[in-house]
Order: sequence, then C-alpha cells, then structure tokens
Amino acid sequence: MSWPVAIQELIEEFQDIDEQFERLEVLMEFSEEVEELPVESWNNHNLVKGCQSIAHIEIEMVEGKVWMKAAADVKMVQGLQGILSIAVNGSTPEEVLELTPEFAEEAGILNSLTPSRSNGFRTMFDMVQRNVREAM
Amino acid sequence: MSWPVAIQELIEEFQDIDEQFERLEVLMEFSEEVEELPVESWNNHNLVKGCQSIAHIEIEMVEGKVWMKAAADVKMVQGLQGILSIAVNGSTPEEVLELTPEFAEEAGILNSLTPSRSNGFRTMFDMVQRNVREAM
Amino acid sequence: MKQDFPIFSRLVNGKPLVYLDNAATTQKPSCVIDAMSEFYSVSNANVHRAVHTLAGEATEGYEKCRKLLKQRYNAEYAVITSGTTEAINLVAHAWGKHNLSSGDVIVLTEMEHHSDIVPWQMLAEKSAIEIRYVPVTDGKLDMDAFEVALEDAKLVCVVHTSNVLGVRNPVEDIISLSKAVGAKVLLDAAQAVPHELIDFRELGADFMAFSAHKMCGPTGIGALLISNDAFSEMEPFMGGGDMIDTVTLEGSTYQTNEHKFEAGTPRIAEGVGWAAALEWISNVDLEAHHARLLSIASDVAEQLKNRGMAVYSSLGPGDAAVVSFNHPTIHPEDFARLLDAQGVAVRTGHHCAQPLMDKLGVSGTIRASFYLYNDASDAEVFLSGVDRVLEAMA
Amino acid sequence: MKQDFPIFSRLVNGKPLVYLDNAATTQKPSCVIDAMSEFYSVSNANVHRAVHTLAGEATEGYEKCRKLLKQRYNAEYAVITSGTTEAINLVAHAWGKHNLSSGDVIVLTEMEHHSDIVPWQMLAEKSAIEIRYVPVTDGKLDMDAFEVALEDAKLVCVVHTSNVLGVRNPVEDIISLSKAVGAKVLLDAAQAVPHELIDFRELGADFMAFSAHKMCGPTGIGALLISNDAFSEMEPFMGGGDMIDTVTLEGSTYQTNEHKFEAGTPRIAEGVGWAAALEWISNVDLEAHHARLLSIASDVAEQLKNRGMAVYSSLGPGDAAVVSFNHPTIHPEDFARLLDAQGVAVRTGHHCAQPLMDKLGVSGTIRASFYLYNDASDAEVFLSGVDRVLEAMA
Ligand SMILES: Cc1ncc(COP(=O)(O)O)c(C=O)c1O
Ligand SMILES: Cc1ncc(COP(=O)(O)O)c(C=O)c1O
Repeated sequence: MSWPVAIQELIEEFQDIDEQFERLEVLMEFSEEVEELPVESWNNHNLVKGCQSIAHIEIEMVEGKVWMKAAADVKMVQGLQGILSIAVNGSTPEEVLELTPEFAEEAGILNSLTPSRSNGFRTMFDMVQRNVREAM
Repeated sequence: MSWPVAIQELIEEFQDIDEQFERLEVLMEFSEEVEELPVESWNNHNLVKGCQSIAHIEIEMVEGKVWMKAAADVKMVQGLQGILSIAVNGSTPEEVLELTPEFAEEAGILNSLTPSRSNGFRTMFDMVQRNVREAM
Repeated sequence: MKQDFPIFSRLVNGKPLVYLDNAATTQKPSCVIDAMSEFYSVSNANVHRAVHTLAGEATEGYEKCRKLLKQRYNAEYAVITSGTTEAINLVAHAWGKHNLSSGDVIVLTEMEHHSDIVPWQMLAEKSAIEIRYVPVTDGKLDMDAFEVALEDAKLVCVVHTSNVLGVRNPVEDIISLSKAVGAKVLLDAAQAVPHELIDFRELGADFMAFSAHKMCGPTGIGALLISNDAFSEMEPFMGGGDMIDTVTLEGSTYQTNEHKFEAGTPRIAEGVGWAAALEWISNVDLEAHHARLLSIASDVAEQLKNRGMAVYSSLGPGDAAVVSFNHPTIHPEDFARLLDAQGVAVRTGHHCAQPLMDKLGVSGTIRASFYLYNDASDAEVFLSGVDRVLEAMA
Repeated sequence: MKQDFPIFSRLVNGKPLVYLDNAATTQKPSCVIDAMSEFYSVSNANVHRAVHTLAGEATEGYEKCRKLLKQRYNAEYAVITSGTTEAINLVAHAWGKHNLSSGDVIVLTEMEHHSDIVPWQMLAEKSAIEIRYVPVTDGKLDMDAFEVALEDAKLVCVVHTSNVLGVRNPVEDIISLSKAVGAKVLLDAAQAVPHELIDFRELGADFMAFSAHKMCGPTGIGALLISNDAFSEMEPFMGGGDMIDTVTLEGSTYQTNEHKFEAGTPRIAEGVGWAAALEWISNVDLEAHHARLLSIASDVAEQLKNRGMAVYSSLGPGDAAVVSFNHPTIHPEDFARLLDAQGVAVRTGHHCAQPLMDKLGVSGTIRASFYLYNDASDAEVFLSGVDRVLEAMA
C-alpha cells in the first residue's frame, strides 16, 4: 500500500526500531506533534469514548484543511494522537476520509500495544473521520 | 487379610474372572443368595438411603445369629445384597461387627462398579452393621 | 474422524471405547485440548483493562470466543456463562425478575430439561407467576395445546431439541406464534447447536442458551445469545469485578455491553478452548453428519424394536440422533452396566427430565446418543453388545 | 521452582518473562495443565448418577476436588462455584435474601474488592438493608470503627487479605467480635489462600470464598466453604440439573448436600485441574515461601521509595507480598507499558477496588505482586526496569 509521504516516513521510522522499549519511547516523542487541546475546552463532545484513560480530540477546519487538537493523560496516548495529527493535519477532508488505520499496523505501532490500547487508536481514528465528515 | 471361609471362597471366585462382563454375570447370580424381603414389608426404616435405585434391607436375629432379608429393583444390587448375605448370615453379631467392606474390594467387585454404586455397597454394609448393633 | 479425538485410543474394560453418551457431553478433539494447554503454557494472565503483553493475549483469546459465537450464530449479544443452566438462570434473574410480575404467564413444555423448569418454578413461586406446561403427545409437542397456552403469555421457554427424545420442536412456528402475542422466547439449544447451525437473528428468538461441552468444547463454559430488544430490558444479575463501570460507597454503575453480565474473572482458558472448538466445528459439514447419524440411529432404533424394546424416540427428519429405549424387564442400570462391560457407554436414568419420564410412564430410559465421530461400526458393536446382554439376562 | 511452570520458558518482547501480576492470576505448573489434558484425553464424561466407566472416573475426579478442599481447609461444606465472585453472589442470594430483611445491617470495609461490594449493594437496594463501611486508615482497617459499626449487624463481609495493599486483616478478632453480636461472617479469601493455610472450622467464619486461578489452579472454578450453621439456613440459588431431588410440574425438591447449590453440568475438567493444584501446593512450604516473598517485596518497596515513589503497601508480618505504588508524575499506564517492554508484567488501574482508590486519593496504582516462583532475580530485573523507565521519562 502506498501512503502519504509524512505517514510513509513515520512507518519507516518505526520499522527501523528493534526494541519494544525504544519503540514506545519514540511513540511518546510524537506527543510533541499534537497541538494541545486546553483543559477548558474538554467536554463530552470531544471526549474519546470507550477509552480507559482520559482522551479528548477536536477537529477544526482551517482554510479548508483539517486541523486536530488533542489531549490525554497517558503519554503514549498523546503519542498516538501525535501520529494521528501528522496523518491528518493539513490534509483535505477527502484525503482524511480515504485514510485507513492500517498504517499504524504496518508501522508495528498497533501490535506493540495491547488490544485495548490498539482499539483505542482505532476509536480515535474513527472519531477523527466522523468529525471531519460532520465538518464537511 | 484373612476372611471367613465363605467370603474367602467368594473372593477367589471373583478373582478368577478375567472379563468384566462375566464378573457382572457372576455378581447377578448372587442375587439368588438373598432371602427376599417381600414388598409388603418395605418401609422407610428398611429403605437404603442415598441409593439411586430402590433397595431395602432388614436384619433379624434368629437364635442369636444374624439373618438378612433384602430386595432391590436392580439385579446387580440384588447381587451385592446376596454377597452381603453370605458374609453375614449365620454369623454372630460380634462377627458381623468385625467385618469391613474391604473384602468386596479385594474381590474386585467394587472397582468393577462405578463410584456411586460401590458407595451403594458401603451404604448397605454400614446399614447392616447399624441394624445388627441395634438388635444386640 | 476418531483419530482427532485422543480418547478413542483408550480401552474400557479391555474393549475399545464406543461412546454413545453424547447428549450428556461430547468428546474433545486434540486441537481443543491443545489450545487450552497452550494457553496455560504460553499466554495465561487475567484479562481486561491490563497493559502487559500476556494480559493482552489472554484478553484477545477470550474475546475471540465471543466474536466467533456472534459470527457463527449471527447474534447481537453473546454473554458467556458457565453453561446452559447458568444462562437460563441468568434470564430468570436479569430479565424475568424485572419484566414479569404477579399473574403473568410463562409457557414451558413437558419435555423441558430441569434446567429450563426449576429456574422458572423458583421465579414463579416468588412472584406469583403462572406456569403453563404444553403437553407432549406421542413424543411430540402438542401444538394445538401450545396455541391455547399462549394466551396472555409474556415468556415462552422451549427446548429446541429434546435431550431425551431427540425430537426437534417446530421452533419457527413457536417463535412466530409467540411473537404474535408479544411474548419473548427463550430457546434451550443445548442439544440443538451440536447438530444444526442456527441463525439466531433470523430465527427471531430473544434468548438462546447452550453449553460448550456438548459441542466438543470444554466444560465450565456456555453462552446466552440475546436480541437487542431483550438486552435493553435486562438488569445485572451477579455483581463484582469487570461488570461495573464505577463503584462508590453509595452505589455502582454498570457496563453497557455483555460484560455487565459477566461478573468476576471470566472463564479465560475455557473461552480459548471453546474458540478452538468453534473453529474446528466450522470446518465440519454438520448437515451431512447429521443425516448420516440420523440414519444410523434410525437403524439402531429399528433393531432395538425388533428385539422387543420400547423405543421412545421417533427420529424424524431434523431430530437429533438420540435413541431412548427400555427393555420390558431388564432394569436400565443392569443393561447399561453390562454394555459398559463391553466398552459401550450409554446413559440411563431420568436425563434431568422427570416430568417427561412421568409422561412416558417410566422412571428412566436407556439413552444411546450419537455424535460426529460415531459411525456404523459403533452401532454394530452396540447392537451385538445388546444381544449379549439379552442372552445373559434371558 | 520456575522449571515447573512452562510459561517461564517464553520471552515477552524479546526478554525473559518476569511475572509480577500474581494478585490478578497465578501461573500454572505442568502437573495442573497435564491433569486437565489427561482428563480430556482419557476420562472425559459427564458426572453423577451415571453407570459407565468414564462417567465414574469423571465423577471421582471432580469430587476429589471437593474432598481435597474440605480436607485442606477443614470445612464442613465446600460448594464449587466458578470463582470468588460467584461464591459471594451465592451467599447474597442463597443466604442473604432469606435471612436479611429491611433494616438489617451488613458491615463491609472500604478495602473490599468490587466482588464483595456490588452483590451487597444489589441486595441492599432490593431489601432496604443498611450497609456500613469500616474505614481504612493508613492502609489498615480501623478496628475501633469496626466495633462501632458492628452494632446490630447480621452479616460481616471482610477481605481476609487485600488485593491492593496486601494487608492481612485481623480476621481472628473480626470473627470473634462479630460472633459476640451474633453476626455471620464471610471472608473474601481470594488473596489469602494462596499465601497461608487456613483452618476454616477453627477460624470460625461462616463463609469463605476463593478462586482456583489465584493459587495455581485453572480458571473458571472456585469455592465457597460453609459452616454447618450457615448451610442449614441456605435456600437454593440457581435451578437446574443435578441440584434437584425430584421435579414435577407442581414443584421441585432439592438435594440436601453441596449439590443443592451446583446446578447444571459442573466444572468437571476444572475440578480435576484444581485437585492437581491442591495436591501440588500441599507439597509446598507456604509459610517459608511467604516469608521469603515478603522479604523480597519489602526490599522492593524500600527501593521504590528511595526512587521517589509513593508506596501504599505496608508489608507487615502476615501481609501478602503485594507492592502498590505510584510515581509522582508518570502515568501508571505508561509506566507499566515500559516495564512490559522489558518483559516485566505488572498490573495498573483500580484493581477492582475503587472505594479504596478514592480513599487513597488516586485513580489507580501500579501493583507488583509476588508468588511462589518469583525470586530475588525477578526483583532485580523489575528494579532495573524501573530505573530505565525513570531515565527515559526524566
Ligand atoms: C480480594 C479479592 N476478592 C475477590 C476477587 C474476585 O475473584 P474472581 O475474579 O476470581 O471471582 C479477587 C480477584 O480478582 C480478589 O483479589
Ligand atoms: C436440553 C438440555 N438443556 C439443558 C441442559 C443443561 O446443560 P448444562 O448442564 O451444560 O448446563 C442439557 C444438558 O444437560 C440439555 O440436554
């Protein structure tokens, strides 16, 4: 499968890692990539449901392009949000709707997480697409 | 362990049998050995409790010797009752109280039956001893 | 197929095992036994909400069972229980207690297993509910009487396939008639799922209960399938870990999916084993085997009749391959013990269906029940075993 | 001892497994795994009232589990359930419902597992029963408050050993104080029986609940021990096969022994597996291991404190080797995932004890719990794993 350049880079970065600990470290580094949704903006609408820990995601349209803000208490969830940001920020809504969460699997990010957390990634991914669809 | 002659013979008779089917056939033949307790005499007192099928046992003292009458709907239970009769009939109460149900094990009668039925034999054995004790 | 089942390499009383007690429980293929050993040897951990690798694998293994159940039977919800019995009790407590009240009517039949009678008697006693039993005539449900019994019924509980007679009840008619009067329907499918593939949603029942151990799966696990409709009317049954959302000293809130009804550490290894059984059975042509076994059972029934036995099973098309019979004078227990001496396992007794025994006018029957791995040679051994018994007891 | 447990030959994320999630569930020795495989491969059949050989062997195998339980714990009655949770729910339904009524008092504690809270909340709601929670102060039960709470109590339900803190409650005092006011006592011994041998009759409790899977036995099975006194006050809970004496359309009568509370096909293979585990553990010097593990856990706790962690377990004598802790800033989930990356399995979350979490003022903890097969090298790997986490997150 071919991916947008940013995602392709991300997949390669992860695939180069041999050790699980390092993979998680890199994942946490991606927490820097997400624009933080300030606590004041947390509400039931942007709450990620079915997630074990606290996570919020909000989608804005800036000049016709998707922009994501997010927050989470678990650093690795922030990392997943960072990766999602890279995947969607600056894309058109149509491009976002064409994406599938498989890229995270291909990168080995998902199988490195337990089912409940990788489900969490899918939940967040679905939420982003739903919000994008609503914003169109 | 040494047993009364009648029991010793019985043990040997069973030990000679190789095949389970024949062992059960011989067991059923022993149903002839028990004096039947007529249906009119069946009551709650002589009912064997905890037995899956119908079984009754009554102990009489005839000239100071133990005499057992019994009835059952399952032929193999009648056989067990026959074996019990051989073991106790004509003995003194003291002799009966000295007996243990192990002889049936030694003969390979008990392990040839499923637990619930071999428990049934023990139950009947205990009942005989209890009744003998009461009749002393 | 026998080579898939390690138990058939053993001898019973010196004879090769001929296992005809399948309605009580079925044997397990190697893949099921191995899946559980493998789980305990490689992935054993407690499930849910955990972040370590083993716990993830265990959760996945256990939840796979639920996923396969929902797929195979096309069910909205699949609650995992310890068996059919617990599944039916779950309905009585989680649905019955909250949706039935004094004067309401539950329809049962005279051919129910005790597991589909006693929970309702217990509920009825507490809440003054009326129970109506649809009579059995000539080994079949009296459908005219069923329609009469249905008046004002709120719940209909029927055994899909009888464990004594093998008869498959006309569940399609039962469900559509019940739905017409607005009654919920519970199917006791303990004997049904081993023999036919059921589309729960299409069939239209509200509850369907069955056990893994009767379909080549492990003991200690079963399921209750539930329709959307019925699920929304259920309150929690047992309380504990995993079924809650929040617990405070003042009170608790519950999960909204199946976990709401699965309190405590679930049957994890059993779920893994059942998943293996479900995968194994999905590669078996149930329909073909069913036809084959029914024909073997019908032959056996004929032969038994020829030998003077009373046969209670009618073995019509769709019925399970279960032959219940009695000899006019030989006690079932003697009969079965003499068969066992020849390596043949059959069951005797009331088969947890005393009301049906009362109806048949017997205290018990001998039951030979056939399953996938049984073949014509088993029937032959069984029949020659019967002949030897008849000879010995003549 | 690790060589007895096949799971320790696996790698997790490329590292040897260091399993410190024992309070959630324990690993299984080969003899337990093999006993179950062997059962399914050789003796599998349904139990009770059957006359064929396999059924006899299965009955013996299953009932052996009950026999061992009664012997080991010196109990009048041992009802086999699917686990601690079902055992406690059984008490709530079979005893609570029939012996408690509006205005009666149940005493619980703030350190109960959800399984010993939710069943009572459900019962209390239905029957207007008052629940009093004995507070936890500095990680210990407030015994003065306990005595106050005891006034007019009919039932006292206490966790023998806490799954979060490892603290062993003064159950001897709790029982004698409770008996003095005529209250029945239930012990949640899920975490106790793995660590100490309990003489149930001598201890004098009325009910004691625990799970096989926390003491090297299989999943899907547990027990409720019951005193003579309490047993005589119990009514059936679930209805079905095996628990009845007679069933007619008019009503049913029940068995008088433990089977009264074991409806349906029991957990047969699980019983066989648990029996093997009970035999295995009877050859283990629990007391010596307990001292050893407690000393390891205390060292670990010290080391964690030195590294700035908050440790909630006090690890006094008699307590279980459970270390609950938190880092001031690192989220427990991140912490546990980074440990898992190094092969170390610990649990995070509320450990099914939300009220205790509320009391501790946290939403969850990281919990490292030690068991028989753990040794000092596991503690070392764990601590160096912790150090790597601290470095990475600095
Ligand atoms: C103290 C305590 N009580 C009850 C339970 C519930 O046990 P189970 O989930 O096996 O029913 C557990 C374990 O989870 C426990 O640690
Ligand atoms: C028709 C039917 N219903 C219910 C049951 C009860 O199933 P289980 O004992 O597995 O709970 C059985 C089997 O014993 C059965 O044959």
